[in-house]
Amino acid sequence: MAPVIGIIANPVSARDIRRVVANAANLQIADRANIVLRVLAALRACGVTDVLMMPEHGGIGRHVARGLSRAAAHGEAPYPAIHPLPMPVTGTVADTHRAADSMRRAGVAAIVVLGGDGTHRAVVAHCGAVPMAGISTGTNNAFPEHREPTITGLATGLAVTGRVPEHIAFAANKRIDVSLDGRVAEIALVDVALVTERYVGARALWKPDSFRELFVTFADPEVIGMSAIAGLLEPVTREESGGLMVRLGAPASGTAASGVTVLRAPIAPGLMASVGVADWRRMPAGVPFVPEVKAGSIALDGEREIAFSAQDRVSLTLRDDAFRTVNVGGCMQYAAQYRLLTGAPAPVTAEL
Amino acid sequence: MTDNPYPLDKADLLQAYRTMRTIREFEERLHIDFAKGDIPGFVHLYAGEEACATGIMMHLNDNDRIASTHRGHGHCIAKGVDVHEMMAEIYGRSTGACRGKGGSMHIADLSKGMMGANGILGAGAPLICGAALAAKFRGDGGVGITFVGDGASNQGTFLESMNLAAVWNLPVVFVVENNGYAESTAMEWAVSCDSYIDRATGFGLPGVTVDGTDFFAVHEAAGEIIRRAREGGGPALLECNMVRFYGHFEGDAQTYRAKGEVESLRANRDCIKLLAQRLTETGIVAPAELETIDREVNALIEDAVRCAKAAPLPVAADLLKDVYVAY
Amino acid sequence: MTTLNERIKPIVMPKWGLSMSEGKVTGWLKQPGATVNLGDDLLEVETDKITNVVEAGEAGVLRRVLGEPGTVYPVKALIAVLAEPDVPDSDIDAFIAGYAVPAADGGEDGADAGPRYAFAETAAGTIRYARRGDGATTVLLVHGFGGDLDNWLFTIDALAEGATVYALDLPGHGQSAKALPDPTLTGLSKAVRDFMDVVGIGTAHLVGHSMGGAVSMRTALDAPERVASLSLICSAGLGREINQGYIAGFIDATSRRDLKPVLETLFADTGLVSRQMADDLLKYKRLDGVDSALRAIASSMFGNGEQTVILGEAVGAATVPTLVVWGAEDRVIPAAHATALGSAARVEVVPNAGHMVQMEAAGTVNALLKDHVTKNA
Amino acid sequence: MSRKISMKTAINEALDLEMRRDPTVILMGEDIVGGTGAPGEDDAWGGVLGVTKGLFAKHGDRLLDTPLSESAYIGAAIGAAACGMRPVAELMFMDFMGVCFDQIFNQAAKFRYMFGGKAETPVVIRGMVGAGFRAAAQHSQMLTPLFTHIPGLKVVCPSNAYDAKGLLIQSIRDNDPVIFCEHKNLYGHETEVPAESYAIPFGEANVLRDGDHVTIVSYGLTVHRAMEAADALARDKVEAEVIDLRTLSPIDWDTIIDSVERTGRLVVVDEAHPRCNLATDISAFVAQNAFGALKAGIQMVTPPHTPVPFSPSLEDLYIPSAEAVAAAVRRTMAPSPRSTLAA
Repeated sequence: MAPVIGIIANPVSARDIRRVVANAANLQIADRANIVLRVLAALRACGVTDVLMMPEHGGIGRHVARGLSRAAAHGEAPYPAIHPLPMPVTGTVADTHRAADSMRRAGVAAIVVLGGDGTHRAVVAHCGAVPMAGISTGTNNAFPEHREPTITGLATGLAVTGRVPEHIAFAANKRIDVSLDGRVAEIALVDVALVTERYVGARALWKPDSFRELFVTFADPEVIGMSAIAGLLEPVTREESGGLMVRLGAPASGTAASGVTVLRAPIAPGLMASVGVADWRRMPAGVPFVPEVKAGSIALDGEREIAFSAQDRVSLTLRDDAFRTVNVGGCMQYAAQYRLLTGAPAPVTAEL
Repeated sequence: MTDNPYPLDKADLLQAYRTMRTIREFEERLHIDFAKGDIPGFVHLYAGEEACATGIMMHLNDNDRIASTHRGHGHCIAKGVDVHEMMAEIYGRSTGACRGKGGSMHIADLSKGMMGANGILGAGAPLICGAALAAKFRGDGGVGITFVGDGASNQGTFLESMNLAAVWNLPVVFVVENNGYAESTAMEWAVSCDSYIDRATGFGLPGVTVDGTDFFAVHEAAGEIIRRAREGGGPALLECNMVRFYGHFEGDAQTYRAKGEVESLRANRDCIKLLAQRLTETGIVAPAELETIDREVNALIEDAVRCAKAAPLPVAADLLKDVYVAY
Repeated sequence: MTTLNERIKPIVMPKWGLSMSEGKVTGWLKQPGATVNLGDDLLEVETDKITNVVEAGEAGVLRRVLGEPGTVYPVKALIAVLAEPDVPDSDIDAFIAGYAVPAADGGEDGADAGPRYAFAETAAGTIRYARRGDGATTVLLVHGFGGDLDNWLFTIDALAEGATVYALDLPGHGQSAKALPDPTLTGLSKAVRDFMDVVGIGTAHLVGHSMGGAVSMRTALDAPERVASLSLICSAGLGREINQGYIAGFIDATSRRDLKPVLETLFADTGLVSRQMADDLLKYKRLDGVDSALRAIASSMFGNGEQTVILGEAVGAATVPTLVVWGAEDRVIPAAHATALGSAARVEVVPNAGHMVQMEAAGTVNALLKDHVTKNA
Repeated sequence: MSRKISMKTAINEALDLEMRRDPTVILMGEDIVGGTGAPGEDDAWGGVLGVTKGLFAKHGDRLLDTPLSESAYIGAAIGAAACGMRPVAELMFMDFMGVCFDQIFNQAAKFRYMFGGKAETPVVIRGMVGAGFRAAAQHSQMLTPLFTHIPGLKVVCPSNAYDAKGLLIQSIRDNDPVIFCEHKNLYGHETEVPAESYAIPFGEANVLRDGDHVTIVSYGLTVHRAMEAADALARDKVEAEVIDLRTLSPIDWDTIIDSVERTGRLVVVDEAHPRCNLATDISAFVAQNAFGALKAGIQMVTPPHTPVPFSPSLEDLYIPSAEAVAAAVRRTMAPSPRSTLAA
């Protein structure tokens, strides 16, 4: 039997205020379902026969089921069998947490995630050592790479069936742990921003005046969001140890005398903002940092999640090797080099 | 002394709390009095959904128009309709907002920009397109907000109105108050494309989903959407995910809901409790200040009920009045 | 071709006013063989506007009656023949056989060929008017409150036989501009003079009916050099009394049912009020601006239930030759006002006629007007 | 200044004059400009039969073409009316009201009453009515009774160009919602119409012909059938009084009753489907209020209880004819059992 794959497709990502304040995209439910079908087709082509799927009420599962039944009516079997996880649906992030947890305990070989940075973060918080293959269907998407989902599915299939060596098939990733009063309360995959707004509100960040501090696991000038600020200052790769920390200030004070530089950065899709930058430096792994901001809210991967006051003790620690992802590029290069897709897939023993 | 972390000053925060409390108290009181048989007809209660009406309406002035639904008490109160007149209307009195001619489902006050609760689901959407068109012709920056439940969002009027608003680029905000139930039918079953945002996208409107039990989330998102509309950015859709504490109408046994659902919602997703918690934990507002508001609201509703009960009923001559302006 | 026998006088369907093309004989008041004197009532003719009596224009014996009661004939169709008793029947038969009905708006009558109405752009706005005849003397007909130039339906062609006759719609009336810069008597009089300036009338014999009489008096007082004579028919401005019920009723009526009884006040014979008369007035009254114009004029001239401008004494003192004609049964302005000018005017009170005496007793009034104009030419 | 113009031109003129007079008057409807967004001329159609042609050139953006979306734009017209505008919305064929009737009868008609007199909804909904255009069952109906049934609506149906202009101007100035029914077969009919603005008050029937023998009541196209019948009857010395209702709600009961009390006979001609139409309504009212004056049973002349057929041979049978009206009059003139008894 073949390895089992988990799929977590978030139906409610990419619905936030950035569609109004920054013309961000909306990926329709039918499109998300089509992505799942594309991934399923690629997985099946690699020999995956069974997939666990997070149930949801957003309609993705219903569209996918239509695709499956249509294929069955044709007498084709292009897809693996789908097994919805037996769990209640709340329509909140708790569903993702619970699904990732269940899939980990069920021993899936990898979890394919459809969502934005927030969805991926929720999976990482509960998937333990299970590698994740991310597909961007969210707003900000600094973490999941932009790629045709069929390829992500293919790479995942090749990786979990053991045809790509593990050291090539999977990559290690960094994360930042956010501790409140000494306890890890949240994590971030890309960035942690401290802003002065002390309410979560519509979650997204689009008012640079409130930005104060930024901590990133990697700084890539090609990505969107808060980490773009760091990426445009001093690039840090996903692979190297440690990240970057940036002190931000109001751009109005961006005069020569104040020592603040004004940076124009794409902080959300279509939204170029002037951000005042006071200074920045490398953030070494494993060292807790206490932010200077005493009260405000903590935004994780671009969304306000936690409001805190002067009474709360906040610290941030970057961790290398925090979780694993499928190295899609590496898998496909390997597949090409070794002509992995030239014959019929060899049957593989299930690991469940 | 703590500085205010919120986008509203303290007076506005207290006003938001007062509005939400007033809606809640109004509805809770109707729930009790209806069960006693004091109230004719039928009523649909907004309890649990207060953050939505309040968070949106705080961005509006009397020049902005709203078209409400059958579950309209909350919208009325948040838009500034007089609570005494509302209560008198629900009691069918001549002192009511509609002089006893409309009842719970038709409370309106055009002077406040409230174009009426509506007994026909989805009917408000075309009307608000007209209100927005009028505002556009006048050039007064007015916007129109139409509320629709998750059920009525399936009405052709609602869908046609999104198209018309987009074609005419009207300053309209379509608010879907998604409480999960169309009367007794689950939204998941009844809405084909599973997403209001996708429907809006289909008409070229941006759509935003917020947690409708979080006052600040609604307030912030609505603020941006309304500002966009005022600035000529065109129509948009706002979906507020919220919870209904009572049945579709009073007397609904709600056997279609899961056991413990309502109790759990009241414990964990009560928008007023959540707001009170935020306000007090940040030290902006002292618990005693909220208690004072609670008492005042309680007294207001008590007085509204007392006045309504004491008010005269419409008389025979009123039967024939106001069918036409002139006939 | 029959030679013209001057002793045979045809009675033809009359043309009353400018729009009449046919008329219905409703009944003969003289029987065949009867002797007819000048001015005798011959028959009744009904048009779409009004029913009226055709009077004998000449004397003789009614030798033939051709017009069948209940039948509609074109204007100028032969409906009877008048002749002395000694004219042979054969001549009369030959005359009838040879009579050709001219086309209703035939080219043989030059005056009929032109436009029915004309418009003048004056300081008082657009003024509609009609012009008939081309005699040396000029007559200007001024209608009353709520009226228009068609009030002179039976007058204008009769006077045009010996004069150039103008009839106008006062501002706020008929098809003239409805905006009234000045709704007072002075303002209306000024509009009349503006009109005279534009169409090039230096001096005219003014014939005014009702309020138009007051307008004419005002004009004679303000610009005596432009008024050769005054003819005042049931005129306002000669006494206080006026039927306020008529004025208010006329202004307020919006339906035929309301308006018809009001219009009946105008005639001694209420049967003369036709559906068309009421409909035409309603069409006029519905025009934008008419209601406010009428109300403004009424409040200026007939406020508080009585006439506010009395000009009798002033006109009496002036030297302008004046004729006063009244219908004895006038129910709008009492015929008693006819004597207001005392010996300064010739006064004729016509029996069996009401406020619209110029229509109800057209022959009599036309003869009086012609006489007055001719004498003072 | 008065001249002969068609009803179509008269309607266009009324809209033009009112738009000039009052900046809150706006027009909306499907193809009322015509060609919006299409690559050809801007003002291509001016309405499907050209009724609004030329108004776009004069009033520009105050004419709004709409998507084919009656419930949205009729509702929008009503909403705008409740917010201080005076929209005139064209429902191309009144038959299309099926898809937007809620906005008309549950919203516009009820606002004032339901809101305790605090709302005014001065909207006009214009549309074509009537058969005779070979337009078949869904584009030919005389649906006036559906509207007269609803309190809060005013219903107008002119029979000629003069009335059309004055009644439309009144409709626009009126502060209640007005359904303005234009008979498509009268668009080309010409009458004398003043160039100026004028308003014909509602609730005042027009007596087109006086007569003492029988009262014929009608509206719209069948008024002309009634007049033809009256002319034919006059040749037989039967003088019919012909009443053109002009407005169906309000309706001029006084004129009808006054006339019937004089003539003692009533024929009602209605192009609407025969059940619960204006004919039945008027007959019932007269029977209840002037029974003593009646010398004969009331006659109703209506189409049969069928949809409007397509084939000319059938449609011609469907529409009430002058002959049918004259025959109905003759039935009322026949000795009635009552007069036989009296004799």
